[in-house]
Amino acid sequence: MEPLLIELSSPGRVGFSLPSLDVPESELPNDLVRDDLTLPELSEREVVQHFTRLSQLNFSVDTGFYPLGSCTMKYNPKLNEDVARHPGFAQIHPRQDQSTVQGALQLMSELQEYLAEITGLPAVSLQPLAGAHGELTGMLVIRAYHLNRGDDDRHTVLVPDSAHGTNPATATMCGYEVITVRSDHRGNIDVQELDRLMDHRVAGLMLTNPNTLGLYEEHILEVAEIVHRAGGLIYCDGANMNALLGIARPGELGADVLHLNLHKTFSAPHGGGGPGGGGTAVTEELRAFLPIPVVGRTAGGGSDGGAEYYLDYDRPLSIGPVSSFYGNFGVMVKAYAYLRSLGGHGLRTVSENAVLNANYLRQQLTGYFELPYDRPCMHECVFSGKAQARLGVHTLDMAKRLIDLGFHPPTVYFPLIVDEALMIEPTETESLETLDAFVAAMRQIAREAEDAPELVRDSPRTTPVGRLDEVGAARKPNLKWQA
Amino acid sequence: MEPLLIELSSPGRVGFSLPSLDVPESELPNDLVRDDLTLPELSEREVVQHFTRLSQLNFSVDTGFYPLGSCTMKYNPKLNEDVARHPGFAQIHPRQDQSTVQGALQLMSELQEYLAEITGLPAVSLQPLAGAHGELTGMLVIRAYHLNRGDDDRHTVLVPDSAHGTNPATATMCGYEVITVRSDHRGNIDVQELDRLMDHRVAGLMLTNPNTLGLYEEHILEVAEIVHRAGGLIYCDGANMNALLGIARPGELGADVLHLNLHKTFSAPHGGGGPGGGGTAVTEELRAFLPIPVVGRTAGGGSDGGAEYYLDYDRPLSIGPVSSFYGNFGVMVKAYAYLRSLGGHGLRTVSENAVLNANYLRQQLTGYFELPYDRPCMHECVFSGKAQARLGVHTLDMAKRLIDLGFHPPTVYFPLIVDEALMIEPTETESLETLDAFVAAMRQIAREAEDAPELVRDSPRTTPVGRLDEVGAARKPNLKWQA
Amino acid sequence: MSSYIPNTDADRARMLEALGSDSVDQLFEVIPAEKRFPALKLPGPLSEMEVKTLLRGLSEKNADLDHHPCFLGAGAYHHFVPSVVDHIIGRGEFYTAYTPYQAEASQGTLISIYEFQSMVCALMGMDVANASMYDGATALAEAGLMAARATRRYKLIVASTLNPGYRRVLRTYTQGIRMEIHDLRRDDDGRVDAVQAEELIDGETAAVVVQQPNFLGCLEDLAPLSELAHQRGALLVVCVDPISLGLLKPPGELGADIAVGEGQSLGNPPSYGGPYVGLFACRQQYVRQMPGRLVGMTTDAEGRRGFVLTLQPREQHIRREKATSNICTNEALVALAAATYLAAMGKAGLHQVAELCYHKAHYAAREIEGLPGYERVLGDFFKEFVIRTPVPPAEVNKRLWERGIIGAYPLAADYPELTDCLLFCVTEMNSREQIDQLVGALRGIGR
Amino acid sequence: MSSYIPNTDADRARMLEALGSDSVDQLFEVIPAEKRFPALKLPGPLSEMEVKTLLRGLSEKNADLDHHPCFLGAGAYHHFVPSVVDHIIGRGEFYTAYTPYQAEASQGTLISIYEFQSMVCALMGMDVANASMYDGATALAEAGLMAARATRRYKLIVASTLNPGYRRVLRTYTQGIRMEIHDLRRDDDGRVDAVQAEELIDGETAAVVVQQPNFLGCLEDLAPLSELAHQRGALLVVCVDPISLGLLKPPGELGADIAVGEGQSLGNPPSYGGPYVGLFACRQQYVRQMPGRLVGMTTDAEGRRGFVLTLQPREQHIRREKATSNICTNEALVALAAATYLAAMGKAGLHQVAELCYHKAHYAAREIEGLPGYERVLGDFFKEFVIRTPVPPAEVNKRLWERGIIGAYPLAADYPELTDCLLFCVTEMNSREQIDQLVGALRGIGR
Ligand SMILES: Cc1ncc(COP(=O)(O)O)c(C=O)c1O
Ligand SMILES: Cc1ncc(COP(=O)(O)O)c(C=O)c1O
Repeated sequence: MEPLLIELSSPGRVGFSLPSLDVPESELPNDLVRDDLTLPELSEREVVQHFTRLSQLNFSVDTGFYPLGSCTMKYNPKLNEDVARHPGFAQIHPRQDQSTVQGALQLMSELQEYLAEITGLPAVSLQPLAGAHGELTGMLVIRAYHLNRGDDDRHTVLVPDSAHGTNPATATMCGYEVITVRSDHRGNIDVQELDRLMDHRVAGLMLTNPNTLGLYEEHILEVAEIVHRAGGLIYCDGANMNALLGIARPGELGADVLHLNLHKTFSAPHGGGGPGGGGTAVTEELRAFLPIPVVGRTAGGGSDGGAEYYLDYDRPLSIGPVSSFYGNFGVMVKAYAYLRSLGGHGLRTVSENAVLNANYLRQQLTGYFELPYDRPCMHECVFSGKAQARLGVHTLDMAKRLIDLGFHPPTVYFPLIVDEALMIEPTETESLETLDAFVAAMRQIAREAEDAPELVRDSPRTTPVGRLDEVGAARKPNLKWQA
Repeated sequence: MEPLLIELSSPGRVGFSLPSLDVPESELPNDLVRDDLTLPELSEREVVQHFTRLSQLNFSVDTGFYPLGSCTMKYNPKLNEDVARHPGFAQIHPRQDQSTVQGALQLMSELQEYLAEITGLPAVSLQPLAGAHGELTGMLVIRAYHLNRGDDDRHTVLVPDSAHGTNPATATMCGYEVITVRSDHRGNIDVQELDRLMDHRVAGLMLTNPNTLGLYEEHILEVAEIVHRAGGLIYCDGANMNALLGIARPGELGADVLHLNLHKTFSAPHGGGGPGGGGTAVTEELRAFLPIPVVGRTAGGGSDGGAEYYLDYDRPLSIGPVSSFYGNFGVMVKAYAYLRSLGGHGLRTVSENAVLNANYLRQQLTGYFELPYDRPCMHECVFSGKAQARLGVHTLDMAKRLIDLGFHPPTVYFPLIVDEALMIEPTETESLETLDAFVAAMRQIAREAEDAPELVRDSPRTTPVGRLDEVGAARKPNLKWQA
Repeated sequence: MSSYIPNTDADRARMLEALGSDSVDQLFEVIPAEKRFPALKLPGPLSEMEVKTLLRGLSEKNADLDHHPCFLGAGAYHHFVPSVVDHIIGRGEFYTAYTPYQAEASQGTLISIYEFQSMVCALMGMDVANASMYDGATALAEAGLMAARATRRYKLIVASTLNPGYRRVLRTYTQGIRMEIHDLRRDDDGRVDAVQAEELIDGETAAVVVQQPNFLGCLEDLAPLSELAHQRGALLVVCVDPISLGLLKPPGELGADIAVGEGQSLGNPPSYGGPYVGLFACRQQYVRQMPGRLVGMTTDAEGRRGFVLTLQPREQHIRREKATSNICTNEALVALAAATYLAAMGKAGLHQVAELCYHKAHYAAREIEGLPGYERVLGDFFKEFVIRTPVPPAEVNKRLWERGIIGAYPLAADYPELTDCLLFCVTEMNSREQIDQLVGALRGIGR
Repeated sequence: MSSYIPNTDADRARMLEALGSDSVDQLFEVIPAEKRFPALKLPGPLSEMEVKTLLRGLSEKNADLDHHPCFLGAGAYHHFVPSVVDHIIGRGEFYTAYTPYQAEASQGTLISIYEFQSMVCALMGMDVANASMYDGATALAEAGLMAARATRRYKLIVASTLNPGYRRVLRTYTQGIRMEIHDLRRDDDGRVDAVQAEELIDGETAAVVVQQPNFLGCLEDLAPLSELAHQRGALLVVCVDPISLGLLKPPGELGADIAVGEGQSLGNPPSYGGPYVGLFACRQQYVRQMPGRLVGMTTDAEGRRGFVLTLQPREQHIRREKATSNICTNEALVALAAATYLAAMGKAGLHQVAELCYHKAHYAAREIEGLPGYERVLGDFFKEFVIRTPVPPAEVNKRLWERGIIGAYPLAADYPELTDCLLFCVTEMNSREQIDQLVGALRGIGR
């Protein structure tokens, strides 16, 4: 495999070319000057070769099917990449006078509006930098809301056992105690238990809809009713919005706060793990608490020659800013381009196709793998590898076998409430042929689990490295090179 | 391996998004409208996946060492790619009024000057689109020169037996009969034979310096003298200019005409086989014959507000245009950026390092492979695989074995005067470590040729396909898919 | 040392030591001292940042089509290029490789060329297409040479409605060899004169060379020409606009033996005239006479499908002075752009582009003809049309430019009888708003 | 159907048939009819070409730094980005992958993160660095939280010379939990007040939080603070400008236990505030308290080296409400840009950038102080410095903008005592010509 940069480094090599100093030198603060800086030394050619080779070691959406559940690994339109790199977007400074960045502010303002329209929640902050950051923002908004009403006795938050890990982690960061709510036999939140747990000490419920089982919460209106009745609010984790675009508005289903994942639903690429965008939408009631600044628009529309769009900091009830500036602007540009490309009807076809694709996989794999909750799914479906596990072939083994068959594995071992979970999200950008090829591979693996379990357990074989010693890695962590 | 587009196609898929018609329809010329168009039908995602996967099947400079002799596979700076894509360069129409493209014309004018300075030949046409196209241009210029002097009895052209195939092919296209001149035992053109062949019926000599053996023509001044004395001209194939930048000017060594390969020497990438740039430089005497248009500059420097740079068509002795417009402008931008990055001294270091790298390889591999002409080389060195061939391992086998060892093979079986030729051009952009790794691989193969000839003969094994049936391919050509 | 050169002084010292040399200069002693190491008078080196700024500055001295409506065509076209194209040709594995001599290490390039050949054939209705020629003009010239080879005749009858630049390049290419070239005039409708064709095409004729739609935008009637040519043993060479083939009958259906064209429109920006790509296709029987590279499908020892350069004995590196052409490096990356474009647009997309061009051009033509003083001359057309203007064409363009519009192509230099005419081109890139803006401006100018 | 959705009506029909459904709508029957299928009031769909034009238009409404000299810093910087960076992060295999959960299929991302971690450590002189935080502000906030976890103390002493935005984000992050935050004022030189530090830092203090160079550009003296903090069992958290570390002593050498910083300067454009990347490093002993992802080196069964996500039990997906942070998606691609940048610049390059900034900023400062009416306030600095202006800062900026110059950052809102001051930033992107232009303009404005 490709060596590390430091192994490729050779003293005196340079990969940069900088202008020479064109001003007189000044005296350096010698007591503060460092002695040494052990960065690698390589020519430009070597840098490019290294990272190009590294890139080829990756599976990616551009090179194949990547049905990683909960992550919405849809195809990222190349158009978006191009427009986001325009110097008028990339080369503007966040502290420029607002009159000189009206195009950027207009884009943000319109994006706020579009997301409000899609979610049915009228007030939007684009500042959160990823989904979990949106959760933090939203839960702090909920907290501020209660406190502002003088309701300072709410110290707990309810979180379903199927929730994504960021939900309870977020609640903790906001100072809440987490109470876990069970799911029922249909994969819904257990309404009776919810009813029992909900009281005036509960700030709210963190709900995911469709939930992490890929299932629509059948009692969502009732759930919202129960929570609201007790004075709580509904935080809706919108990571799964790819199922609901133009299908239903969370704001009309009882959500008070919802974060979106611009890097999932709105096609901004995942970047190997970010950057994301966690735009957060709230009800009118909660608007005042959103982070500062939000983008505003002057009523007069700047017709007097003044700036039309502006950054609104004058929000005394705001929870404060949650990041350095105004959010991941570059990601917003991509989401904006995507929304303008599709329009309202186009968005609905996105969700329709995402859901149809997932149901097709669900149907085609039923009988080969256990389906813990046997009902139509939304944009993803969750199987259990329990049957195979009984044969000694675990979900992890099957995931690795899929790699050998040319597919990125689904999300595995999540949600936690499904044993040996396999969480498959095809997205709308995959063709029927791809789904069929994936189905064939999965069925083959199910067969192999019976006939040739070793084959599955010993995979992957086609990758530059085999299964890695994770225990060893954690026991004696080697987290950087020794220069 | 990746299927073909047509195999991925499915009726009704679309990968495009076009604006709807915003004007009234007009009647179509129905008798001229085609019935069917069998292009593939794919979504954007599928198109991207297909070509991305294809790309990964290639060896390339960005992913490894590519010592393909005579081709100067140097690293192509990314800067050049970026600047060439600027809308002010890419989005200008060749028929725009010249006053609206002064930046483009200035770039071309300056590039002409720089190339003149480098070659020592003052008049430059950037119009030729590749090396061979420059040869055609240059040989037609030579022809026009003779004819213009009333010297219409010159029907032959001398071409050394070591010459690249484009040389004799070009001479034929210009209506000349080709007479081959032998090389001597030091790899130089045989001066005595030249002297014998040269007379008033010879239009000129097509010489390559350094020649395709990677050797400097030791008698070049004498050769030029012989040719010129008999009224002939020297066409110099400048494909190997990477050896001579700031080292020597062909124009001072007797060349009357020289083409450059912008895609080799001047770092424009090779594009999988083009586009190239074959800028051609000639003596003052031949200037009048260059293709129209060339880029001119007004004496007044446009100071009167008029355009400074212009396309000069008013050249009655010109051979005429050789291509649709003014040459591969995009390639010129890259060459220009490269020249401005390096400057004159930088160019010299390019050639110094290219030549040093080649000599190092020559020295390190001597003893392992036969060196037919044992003297210091210039930017490349040519070995013979004869010794290995005697063991039943041919140069082709060794080339394929190199693929398995991670290297693109050198040029093989060229020049024709070397049996089992291996023509190795490292370029200046490769590091000593890379050269050493390549040396190790070559030595290993030399060893294997003795110890494990099968291993070499059965390679490559690591590629998506093994050696292909070329005979079958030529016997029953399948040159397109059956839709 | 430059960031492009990895080796350091220490590296060089090690290498020199291995060579037993004292200095790099020694390697060049073979060059006479007085010719050695000329001091190049070039501008000094610049850092990356400075080069970027310098080139941005130069590029911004040009008026680009992103910012100006443009009605120029005449051999280079402003068509839409989907974003995917640049992303694909921007893959280092494609653009930093070279001609796929080593098939096993080059299947990516080989397959993409095979697909390019296949799609060019589909587009043109021809049997075989090569891996690319330099551009439209040189493809046309090579077609003339090939027709002569195939027929062993040395006379070409060339329509005066063929791109005048291409006609000139054909003359350049053939100036050293035996080749008679006769111009075939046009009729009043702007199409090849059938009567003169009948006179000129004879038993010595290697080929009749025409363009469809022709340089003046008009749609030729190829059937009679094809019949005539074939009757007399000549080939029919047709030069096409590939975009028009989204809508129009392909040359293969119209009797062409060789079809060529400029492929720039297929996914490539106008780029001030290059890099472009020559499309070149012909009937099966002439395949061994073709210039340029060909990729074919074959198998390896295990029966796996693979692709190779094939029929190489036509080429210069094998046949040298007997090769069908001297071409070596071609326009592979531009061909890849075209292949990507055709894959992305597909059947429906190319059709839609062609229709958009057709309808928009006709709308524009009607609107302009409706203006006082302007007259459309010549016959049916595709996306380009000729307008006689009430003030001199140069003046029209100047005044359009005052409004930020890049005007049309003045025909005076190439067609003296059309001195007061402009050749307009309208594509899918011209919104109705732009067209209306043009029409409004022309109205003002005509007053 | 959209070009982004491959399936056709026929495909959908086949799938519905397999499902035994009549229509796609049926799949959504679980949603109450009255909530189902809201008509979204969004602008209609646009073609690719139209979106391109629309976004070009919006972008061109902004004044960009390619075309305007700029002297703004204050947390976002205009540094040179070598071309290679964008080429690497533009590789589909990198930017269309996600978090490398499946190590065998993600070695490219994993190795690049390991290298990023290694280079951040080298830069900062720290033992371990994570795979990235969202940005500088959130990295700082997480450092505050981590300090509390590590010390089980809940008081932070925060320098008023720390970026005011970061201080606000720290307050936002800690508003729901037990955390006391005390401001530590500055002295007249613009550095942390040593006397007050002595008073505030006590046995309850989790950490002292400072910035180097600080928000006002000044170079703090960290040695006494470090000593003080460590004496009292508190951690030292230092927020750095990574570019300055090309020249200046790393926080690890100055006693930092946790070092954070904004990584935007390392190969990323200012991009109107994001995406940026938070750098986060600490001493070895605190590694299990770290937030965010970590990549470690290990081996496979055959002993081959490989890389994996490690120490995951700190993270939300394993530990849920007990995780060290809720962070999941981070800024991987921006970190990759930083890694590419650091690899390309290397040891010498980063040093040179830092020196260029230093000398240019000092040149500019000297020139400006020399102007009548302008005064430089506060002490030694790196690339940012504070100038008291003779006319109100907003007016200065307005008049600079009239000359096309993007001015400096007004300090009034954050530092009322510096109401008449501007924070200037000068980097390697500012040529002497630009600086002289600025100085000339300021002279005119001061008159
Ligand atoms: C259901 C769910 N919620 C929240 C998140 C957190 O989003 P992010 O990773 O953008 O912080 C994720 C992402 O993995 C998710 O799948
Ligand atoms: C020595 C030599 N001459 C001429 C050529 C022809 O150049 P091009 O391929 O650009 O037409 C080549 C290229 O392969 C060459 O190596």
